[in-house]
Amino acid sequence: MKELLWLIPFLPFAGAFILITTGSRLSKKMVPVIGAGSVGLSALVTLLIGYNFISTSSASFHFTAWQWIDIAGLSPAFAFHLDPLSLIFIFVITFVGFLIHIYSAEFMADDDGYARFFAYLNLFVCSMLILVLADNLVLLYFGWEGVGLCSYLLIGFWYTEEKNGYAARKAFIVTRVGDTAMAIGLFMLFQNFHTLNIQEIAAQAPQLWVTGSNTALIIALLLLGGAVGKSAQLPLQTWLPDAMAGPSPVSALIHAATMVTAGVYLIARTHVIFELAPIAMLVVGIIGAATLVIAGFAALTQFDLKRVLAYSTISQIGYMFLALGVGAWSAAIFHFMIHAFFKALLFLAAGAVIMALHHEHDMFKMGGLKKKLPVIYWTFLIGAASLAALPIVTAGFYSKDQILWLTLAGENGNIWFFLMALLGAFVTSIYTFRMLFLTFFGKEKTHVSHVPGRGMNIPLLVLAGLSTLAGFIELPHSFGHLTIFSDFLSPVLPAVKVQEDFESIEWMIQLIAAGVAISGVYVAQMFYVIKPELSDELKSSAADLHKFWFSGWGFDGLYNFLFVRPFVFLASINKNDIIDKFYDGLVALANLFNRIFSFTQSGILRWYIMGIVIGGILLLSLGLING
Amino acid sequence: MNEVQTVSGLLLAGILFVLGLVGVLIRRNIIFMLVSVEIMLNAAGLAFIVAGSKWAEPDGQVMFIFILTMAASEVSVGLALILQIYHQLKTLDGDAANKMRG
Amino acid sequence: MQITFYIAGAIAVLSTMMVITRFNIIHALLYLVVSFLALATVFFILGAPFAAALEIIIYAGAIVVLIIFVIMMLNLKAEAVDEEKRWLTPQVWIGPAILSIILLGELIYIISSMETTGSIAQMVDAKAVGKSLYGEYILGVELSGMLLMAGIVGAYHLGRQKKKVIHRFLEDVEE
Amino acid sequence: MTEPINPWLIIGGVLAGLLTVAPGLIWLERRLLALWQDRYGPNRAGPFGVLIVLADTIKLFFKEDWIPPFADKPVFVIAPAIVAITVLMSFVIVPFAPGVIVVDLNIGILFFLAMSSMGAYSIILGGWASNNKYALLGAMRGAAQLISYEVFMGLSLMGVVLITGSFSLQDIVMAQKDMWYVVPQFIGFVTFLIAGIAETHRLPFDIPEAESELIAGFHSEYSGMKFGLFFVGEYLGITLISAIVVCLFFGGWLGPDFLPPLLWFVIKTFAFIALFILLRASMPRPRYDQLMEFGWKILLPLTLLNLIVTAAIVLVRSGAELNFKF
Repeated sequence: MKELLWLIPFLPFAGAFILITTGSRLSKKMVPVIGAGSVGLSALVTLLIGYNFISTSSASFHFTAWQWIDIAGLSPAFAFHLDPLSLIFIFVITFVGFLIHIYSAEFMADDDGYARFFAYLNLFVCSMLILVLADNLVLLYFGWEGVGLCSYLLIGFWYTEEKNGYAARKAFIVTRVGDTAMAIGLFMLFQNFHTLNIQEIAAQAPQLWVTGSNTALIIALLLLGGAVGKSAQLPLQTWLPDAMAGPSPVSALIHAATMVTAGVYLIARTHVIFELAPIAMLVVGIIGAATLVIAGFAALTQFDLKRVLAYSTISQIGYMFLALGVGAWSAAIFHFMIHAFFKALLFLAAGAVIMALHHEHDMFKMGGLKKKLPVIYWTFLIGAASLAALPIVTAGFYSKDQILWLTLAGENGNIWFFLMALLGAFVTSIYTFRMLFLTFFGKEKTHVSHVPGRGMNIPLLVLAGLSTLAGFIELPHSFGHLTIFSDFLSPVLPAVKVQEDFESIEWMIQLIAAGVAISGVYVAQMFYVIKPELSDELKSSAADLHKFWFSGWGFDGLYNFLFVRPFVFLASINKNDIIDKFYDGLVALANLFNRIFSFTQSGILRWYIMGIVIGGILLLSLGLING
Repeated sequence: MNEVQTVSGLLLAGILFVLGLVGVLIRRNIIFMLVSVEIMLNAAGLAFIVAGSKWAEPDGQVMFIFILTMAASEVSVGLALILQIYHQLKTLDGDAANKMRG
Repeated sequence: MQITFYIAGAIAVLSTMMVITRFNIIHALLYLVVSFLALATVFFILGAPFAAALEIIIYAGAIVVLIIFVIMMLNLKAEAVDEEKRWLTPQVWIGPAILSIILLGELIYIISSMETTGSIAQMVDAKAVGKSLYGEYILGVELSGMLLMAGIVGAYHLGRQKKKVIHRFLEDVEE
Repeated sequence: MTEPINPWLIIGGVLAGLLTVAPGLIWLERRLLALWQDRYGPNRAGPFGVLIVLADTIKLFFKEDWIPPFADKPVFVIAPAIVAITVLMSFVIVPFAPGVIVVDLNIGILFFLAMSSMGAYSIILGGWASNNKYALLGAMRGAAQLISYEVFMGLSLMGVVLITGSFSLQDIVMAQKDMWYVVPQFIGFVTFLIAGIAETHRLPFDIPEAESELIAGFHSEYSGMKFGLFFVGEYLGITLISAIVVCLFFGGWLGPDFLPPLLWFVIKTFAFIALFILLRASMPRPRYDQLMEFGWKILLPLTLLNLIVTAAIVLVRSGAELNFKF
């Protein structure tokens, strides 16, 4: 069965290839068949392989396609490695990706770049699959950059508008900062291990370094830089809200299944190194905690539906980082999976809403859509509940609760992390339901022009189901202690050690979390349903704070001041390119010679003969003088 | 009775060659240039004949015959070119045929 | 015999000088014929009668006639002579002439400083030339044949004039 | 062989003989033409009208020696001289009888060819110098015709040269003791005769001067003694070609002993002169392109074939081993 492993990334690639080469000639019906079909087939292959993998209870599948590079000891193969961690990732990528593809078939139907869109999507999925299946870090980096390229292409998909191109460039450049750090980290890894094979590194690292070694710390921090860039964490989070310029399915794909989770994957994949550098772990935790709170407050003030979701993504990834930081590896991955389901659901539903309202993004111009778009309302509600982690019925509750619990009870956990996470959960609950109330309740402000069809509803319903049910595979102690997920991951990711004296108070923490979530919903209802004037008052009384949060804590302004302006200034100084002057001189010199020599090419035969004669005389004279 | 010095023959060839060269250099008329080239070729042939005579070998004359055939074909092609040039440029000025100047 | 050689040589040089200085091209060609005849005499004296005969038959008889034929085809008028006069001004010929004189001086110096003590030996008749041609130089003969063939084909192709209109009723016919 | 005769004597004799023969031919031609065309011809002055030649000559001498003002004078004057000079020079190599030859050149035939190619200049230059469009047309035709026919004129002779192994006419005549070359070299003879007629631009190949089209062609502008020189040159040319044909193909002076060799030679030559005149009397003039086509497409391949076959036969008969060294 493992011989089929290569098919998983290859099928989306083949789809992309067909669409790129023949896309303009294909009929409108064939494009989604190829685009979604290739990913669907890939998902099917994933199911087969996954079933085979589990039923044979193998440790890992390995497949080498070909030797890629072989130079000076660096010999990465184009090889795929399947273990429980990557299995979960490819499962999420292919299935959520497939649902998003189906959704896109209807969503993008009127767009001119229909085939182009599916080609990019396929390539995106392919790159992400290569990333998670790579058996060495070089191939992983290849997929990593492929993901970056595709995100650039897709964010700037509607390239005729300048601000979309700007957003795409911003995403590309900001993530490039992280990628550079990661590349340096990879060089250092190679220098230390003389290999970039992940399994070999994982096996050798504990022998090479003692815990707390400086090299490990530096490498871990550099890798973290890459992860931070890709996953839009502090301080490189600024690109993600702008990335909403792309079509909604793209946002769904970026936020849920691919791209931003790549950072989580990278840290989980290289957890061996992080475990050897406790400081790095702490940094990961701090970054996660800070990000989740900051992004949460920023989300509170947004009025663009998709921007709220974008900040919520940053915030949720912050939870994952926090979990990684405290060593709760499987909790992070669990939250990743659940988050993929409900965030894809939310984005797709938001896309449907926006489409229904003539590409209206402003939540304050929406309202009263409960009746008009019932399917979307109910699915959005399920997604929102899951995001807000309403207790018991939602999957989000189980995953987030696990993180909350482990930030306190895990051996690396502390009370500050717990409090931050709790604050984040409260804010999450508020902005989530603020979004829901503003969009679906109240008076109808914009006329609904387009009711989504079956192609968009089915993915929504499937994702809604997953957002509810997927949580029950991992239940906390107080709910029957089901550990299917973490057991599955345990061969790859070590289980977290829980401090003994916290075991007894787990139910208390769950209660607090549930209370926080519900009180958040109540606050949202208070401000936006019962007394809407209250929110305006609050807004005017704390206008500066609102503005600060609205701009995402002023990070864009800060970076603009710190990096962009000086760089533009330098560029404007060097407009005439000082270094080029030397080469301009060379060009001028060549031009001069050209003019001189072309002057001799006068076309007048007698001059040529004259040249021959003079040459002859010179030769003869030389011969006479020397002879 | 044959007491002609080889040097005299070679000098004659040299003088004729230079005269042909002068002709090529100073005349603008392409027919004159062609004629002057013929003079130069002829002078070269003379040098061969002189050398052949010095050693009493036929090789000099053989070379002369080769030069002759070359001159004949050169003249035929050259005249055809002259006809075309005159046809297209309406002049025999060799300098006018510099249309491909860079 | 020696005096004949010098006379013929002098005629050749003089008539060649006349060739390159004439304004009327037919006159120049007549001098050229004289120069060739004088050279043929030189060849004869040098003991190469076969070459002498070929010089007259091919150079004087065929090549020059061909050139005159082409000149007659071009049908040059009296203006051509005036044009030549305009073209051949001192500032045009003085430079090349000086250069050539330098070259000539060098040639003369080189030739006269050579150790060429011998004088002309005996006559080499046509039979010897023919044996040499079709013996050791057979390859050269074949190459010459090819060269002549190429010359014929090239001259035919280049010299052909494309007729634009054959007849006013046949203007549409493309040649 | 007897004592060698003084070369100056021979030169004088040949010159005198030829200069007598040329005007005589004028009379002869007229008489013969008249005979074949069934009319009287010149028959008033002297016996059989012989003195008409004298009358003609006196008339030419006394005509105004006029040079057209638009003509290129030096060339105009030189042109008629060339034809007379080249033809007379060609007689240098003709053996009239054993020992009666001006110079026995070892490249005899080549010399004849060289001179005949020089003769082309008289037509070309005369036509060009006249500065007259008919004259120019005649000159161009003449140039093309002479160059073309010169090629196979030379080639047609080479068969004879091959068999004899010498360029010298004397050797060639001596080699015909047993058999005249007209038998083994019949094709050579025919092509040479045709080429010879063309070279002397006699009817039917008088394209350069075609009276009916070009008004006497290259010599339209000539009068007086200059025209006379062309005229004489033409008859000398006829004589020369006849003499060469006799030498090359009909045994030259060789003949039965009852007549002296010189007489044999003269008789044979006059027979060919008569043939020339007969051709003039009987043949129409071809068109210019027909003439060129006939030359290049029929005569040239024929002479080449003749040359190759002759060479092959000579090679086989000489018994040389056929291993070529390259």
